Amino acid sequence: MKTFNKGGVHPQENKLSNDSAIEVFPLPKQAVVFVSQHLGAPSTLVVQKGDKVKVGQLIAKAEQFICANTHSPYSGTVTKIDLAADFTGYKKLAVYIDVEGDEWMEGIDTSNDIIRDIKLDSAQIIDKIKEMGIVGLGGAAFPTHIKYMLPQGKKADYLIINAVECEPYLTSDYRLMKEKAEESLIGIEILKKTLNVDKAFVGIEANKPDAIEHFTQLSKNYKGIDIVPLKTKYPQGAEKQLIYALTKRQVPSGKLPIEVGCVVNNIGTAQAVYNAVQKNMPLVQNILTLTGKNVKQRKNLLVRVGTPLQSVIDYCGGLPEDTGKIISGGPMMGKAISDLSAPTVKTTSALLLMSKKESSRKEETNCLRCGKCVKVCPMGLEPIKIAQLAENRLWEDTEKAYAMDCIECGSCHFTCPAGRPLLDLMRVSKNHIGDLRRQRAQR
Amino acid sequence: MSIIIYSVLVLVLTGVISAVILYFVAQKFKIVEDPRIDLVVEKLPGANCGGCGFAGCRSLAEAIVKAESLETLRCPVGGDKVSKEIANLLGLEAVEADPQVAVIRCNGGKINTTSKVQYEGVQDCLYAHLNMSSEGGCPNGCLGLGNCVGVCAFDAIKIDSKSGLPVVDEEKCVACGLCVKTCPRHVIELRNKGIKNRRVFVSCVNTEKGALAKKNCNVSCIGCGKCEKVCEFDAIKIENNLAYIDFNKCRLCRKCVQECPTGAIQEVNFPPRKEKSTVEQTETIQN
Amino acid sequence: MALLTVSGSPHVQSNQTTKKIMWTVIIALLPALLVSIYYFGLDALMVTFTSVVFCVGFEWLIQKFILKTKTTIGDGSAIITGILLAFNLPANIPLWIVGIGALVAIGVAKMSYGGLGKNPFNPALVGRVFLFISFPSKVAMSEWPLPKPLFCSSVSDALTGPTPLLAMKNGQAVDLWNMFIGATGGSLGEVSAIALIIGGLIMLFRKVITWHIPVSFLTTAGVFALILWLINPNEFIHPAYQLLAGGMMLGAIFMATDMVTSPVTYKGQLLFGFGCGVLTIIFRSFGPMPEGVSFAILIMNAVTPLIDKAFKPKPFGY
Amino acid sequence: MAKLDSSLKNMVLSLSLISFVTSALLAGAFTLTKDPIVKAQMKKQQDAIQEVLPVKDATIGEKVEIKLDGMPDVFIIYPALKDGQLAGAAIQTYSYEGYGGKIEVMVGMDKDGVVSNYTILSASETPGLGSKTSFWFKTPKGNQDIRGKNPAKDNFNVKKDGGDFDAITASTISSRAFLSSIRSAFDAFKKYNEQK
Amino acid sequence: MNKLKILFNGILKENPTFVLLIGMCPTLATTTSAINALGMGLSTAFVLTCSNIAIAALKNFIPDNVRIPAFVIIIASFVTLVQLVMEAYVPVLYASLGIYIPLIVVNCIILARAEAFANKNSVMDSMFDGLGMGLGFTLALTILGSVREMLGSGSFFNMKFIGDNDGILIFVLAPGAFITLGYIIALINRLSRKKS
Repeated sequence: MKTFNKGGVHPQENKLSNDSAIEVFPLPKQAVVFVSQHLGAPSTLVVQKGDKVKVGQLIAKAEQFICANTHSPYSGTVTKIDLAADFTGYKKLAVYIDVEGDEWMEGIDTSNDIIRDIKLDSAQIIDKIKEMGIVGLGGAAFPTHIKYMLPQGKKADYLIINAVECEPYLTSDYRLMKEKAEESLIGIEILKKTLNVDKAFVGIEANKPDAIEHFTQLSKNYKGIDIVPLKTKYPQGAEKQLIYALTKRQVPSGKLPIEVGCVVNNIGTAQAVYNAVQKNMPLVQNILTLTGKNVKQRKNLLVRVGTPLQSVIDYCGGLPEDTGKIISGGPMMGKAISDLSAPTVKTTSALLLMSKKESSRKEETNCLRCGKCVKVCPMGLEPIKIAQLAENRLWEDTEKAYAMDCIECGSCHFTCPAGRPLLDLMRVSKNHIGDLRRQRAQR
Repeated sequence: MSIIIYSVLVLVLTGVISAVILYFVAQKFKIVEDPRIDLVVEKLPGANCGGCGFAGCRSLAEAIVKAESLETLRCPVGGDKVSKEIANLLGLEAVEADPQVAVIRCNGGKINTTSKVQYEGVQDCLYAHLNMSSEGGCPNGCLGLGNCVGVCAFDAIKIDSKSGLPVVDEEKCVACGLCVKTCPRHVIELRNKGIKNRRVFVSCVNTEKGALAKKNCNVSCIGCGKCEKVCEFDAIKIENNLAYIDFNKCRLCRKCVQECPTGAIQEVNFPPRKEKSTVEQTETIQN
Repeated sequence: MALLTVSGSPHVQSNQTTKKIMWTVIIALLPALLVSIYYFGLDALMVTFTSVVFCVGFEWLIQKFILKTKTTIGDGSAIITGILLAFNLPANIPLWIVGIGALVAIGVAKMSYGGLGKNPFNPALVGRVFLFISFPSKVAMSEWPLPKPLFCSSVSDALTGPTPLLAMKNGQAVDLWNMFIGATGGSLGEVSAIALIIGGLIMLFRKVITWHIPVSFLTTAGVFALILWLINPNEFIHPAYQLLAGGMMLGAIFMATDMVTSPVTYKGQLLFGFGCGVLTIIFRSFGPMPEGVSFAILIMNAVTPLIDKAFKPKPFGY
Repeated sequence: MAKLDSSLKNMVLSLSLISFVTSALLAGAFTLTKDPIVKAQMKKQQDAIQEVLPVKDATIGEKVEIKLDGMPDVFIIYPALKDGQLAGAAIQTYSYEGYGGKIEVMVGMDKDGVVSNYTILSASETPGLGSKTSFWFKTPKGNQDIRGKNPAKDNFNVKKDGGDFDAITASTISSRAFLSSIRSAFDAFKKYNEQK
Repeated sequence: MNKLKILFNGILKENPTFVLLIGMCPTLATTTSAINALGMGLSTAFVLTCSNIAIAALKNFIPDNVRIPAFVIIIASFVTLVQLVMEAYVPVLYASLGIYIPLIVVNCIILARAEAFANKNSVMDSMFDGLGMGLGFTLALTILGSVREMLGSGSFFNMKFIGDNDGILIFVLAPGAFITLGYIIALINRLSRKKS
């Protein structure tokens, strides 16, 4: 079975919500929609206080290159345009909407019919993706259309679809593959057409055999889509590792996948592209897994963007007593939430409620030099060394030790028997190196 | 006797030969370095703290020797005294500046805020800053994890265990500005030491709207503007819901301190007030 | 409800801890300890007990009163050092010497460098070599207690005789089977190859060590000894005896595999084992002393940072 | 006075003057201490000889240098004459087999070769181990004492090599070297007797 | 007052062995016993004081470019003087210090003080500096030697105090020198840090 070449760990899978089918989450009364929900330059607001909006109506426009549109996920009245706290507690510009009914913009096909015909050509598709505000749903929220506007002289050989879902607990992609496989495949077909490639690989981790089977069955109708089962190993779904596992190509340090002729997208993104291109539907909702060992009802929900996190949790039976940490995303790479009043955003794919016991860190002891972190690092770095340098604030040396190549998968921190905060230190050094580079650029 | 003659001869000859060789070698490989660099280095404090913006004292000295005016080249540690000495040495004009000291513009800490979340992980302000607003919810205030302490070469900053906030030792602080640069939240500011070391400043950097700021912290500046109105010297400006006192204009009248409804304005090194006003002030803080 | 915790990812960690690793090693050391008690009687237990008590005690005292840090004696690393130090000493050694050895092992070789994980040399080996150099008449490599029936005698009437290695150097015959099960003279823990191998398997199974160092150490030593033996069977010892005699097994399985003082990468570990093997046989065959395992491992400990530097992994994408 | 410039004249002058003065001084000192040094060395030699000789109040005869086949250096024999008769000798002997290289021993024998005493003249053996040779082989304990033993009859080797004497614990090599030097001394003494 | 300060500077604050860490070769090699250490320390102190005086007196006469050869000649002369005198009048100490006496020439304490102090200061100051540094060196060496002798041989200035016992041999050997020096320096650093 294919896999990447270096390191990797195998945390407990805990795919507890595998069997709950996708449920549609009821509309909240009031919603808070952040104006910018992507990586890059902020979007420009186009609605005003008091405006009536419909579902799918543009509320913020992308006016710069790396930027994405934001649409209203609700119909109702804009009551306020103000700062609102995101889940880290920092304030960002947001539109407050009082929800009234569920009236969609004209031209958006909300039916469940599957449209197989791809009418648009490559350039039109890119425009459509841009217009519908699609961003990468793998977590980074990078505007998708940028990936498909290939730089001069570069040609893509393969489209790679990341359906690995290597993070423990998460099941949203799995449910998507089970329930919306056809749509996703058409989405892949669309992306293939956009890139003008013959081959698309869909990497799925081997711990989802039924998804693999289901997909393989369906993909027979589509030429050039290969479903590749991958070894269950974290971080199989990391971009560079996935490309290596599927094509044996190594993305050079500091370069994008297109350097080796690959474009990578998440399976969720493919489905969103299908919705955008075939059904004219902007990215206003996504599948969110609410899970955790002590959660009463673990669910996979279809949630509109801008739903308060608290209401999602309440819907599933409320916070368990001993919750110590709430994570947006998976336990390996997700971010801890400090403010539950915050709303969901386009990339909120999971809410993981962990008990105090499960989530609290091990007691830190001295480094034993056991070398486990070096052995599990999928990027072939020496976390132990970088961490030592970072503790001594030797940022230039951490740069020489390739700290910038860290993909922050957390394998080192996961495996360390001494409980050293290796990834924390790694991130600190990456930030300081960033400062250094900025200073150098100024000179 | 012969032994004396021999030894004298051998040694003297060796001496003469080596002297001749040395002379020619020295002539050939003479290195010319501006001797003034060493003189300037001697004047500098030699802490190599980097507060001047150069890698160390010697780099600054090299720059000073080359420079034509001392305008931008100043050792913050040595202050005016060193500046004058160097100026005399090189025949340049000394640039005077008032002595400064680092102040912590945050009074939240553990006492005046209530924790809403708990931070776990590397004790590094920058890292905590990336992960959350703060334990108390203020997105601008001090995180109290002590990056400034780690960076201070003069041992002048300590984290107070009770309040969880850094405290500057005025005696030790030389205003090199490293802590100012390192603080991810820009909480620390260099201010003029002031007459008799007396200072009045707004001890808050929160730019949220008044109600929000007040919700998280008892002593935040709420941008109400009362201080701005009461100030006779036009020293106070409100910007982004935050008052700032210009230390060049402030005359230390302390009217603003009394006026501030939250107690965000700090006065340092003043003699205690008369009985009545102290009571008033504590009352306002309690409110 | 308690406060929510905020921290950077990852939010889960493996269940392996320093403590678990250390206690696994202690369990792995037990078979050899039992064998030594069987053959050397209560003296063996007494030496081991003294060594452990002194090691743990010194660590506690140093952390409490000199370094003034949190005491970490609970992690078991001092206990391991104590057992390993005892394993390297003869059963009839005066107990005060064991105390000095423990002080050197913990105080000089471990705590001086900052405690667990920071010591460049294996503390137990440093303690042993220190004693060996300091008290040559008492910890010498020539006369060691011979095995005797269980629980029968005290220190005073202990029988002494040459260890297998010395006997072989002097051309006397030794029994291979006795060496395998441990019925020979020698220091406490080194006599029984089978008990040590069992301990090694326990550690291997619990993933505390990997096979790289022991296998490359023993293979290298075996092959090198074989070459020498083929060149001159009269002067050099048969490789089978080389592998079973002296501290070879103890060194390869418990000493060289010490995480702290061995290289980090697999390739580095292979080279480390190779170096240990070659040096051991060189010291044994050409050196003035019959044994060389401790010195070989200590020298390779010193080289470890260099090996780590030479064998650092190649980053992905370069 | 200001410091002199580094001109050629100054440099040569100053260096040669300093050389001149110091060398003159040293040469003077050397002449003055020459005799005491020789005396001190002589005294050391004499003391060693007197210490090891088998008979007291003997006159020391003319020293004789003996060369043995296969041995690099000469052995020096100081015959002890009592009433004009050879009563024994002090033999300055050596061995290169020591742990730290050469060891030099002064050993006393009576005319038959019975060892009376010895002293180590120079050795660089390990302190505390090999350096124990200076007293080990004259301590009456176990099979250590070589005094009264005769290399003609007794086997001057360590037990480990099948000899009669206990080696110093943990320094077999130094013991071997020492005993070998005594054997050589006996050979040299034998040759001296034959030559006579 | 000033002179006293210079004197104590060398003994305590800038002790050459424990603080400046110069002159390590004799420090490690000759401190196997307290008496050897004392002898070495005093000889060094003598040479240091004399050379400091001489160099301070001659400093204006020596051009900069030949100062090192000149210093070395002066230092070497004093060392040779010490060597000759020692060999003549204290042959026992000479024998045990052996090759280390000539090594005083390249002991960097002496050249360092000549270069750093005597070359810039008056004769009197230089004398006190030399004396202070020399005494500091002697003190350090004696401490080191005493500790090593006590631990290694169980004696103090050759007076045995634990009877027949061997002592911890490693302290007489080279590694013991490093270990002892390391821990003494650690101790001194700790004490001085506590003071400040």
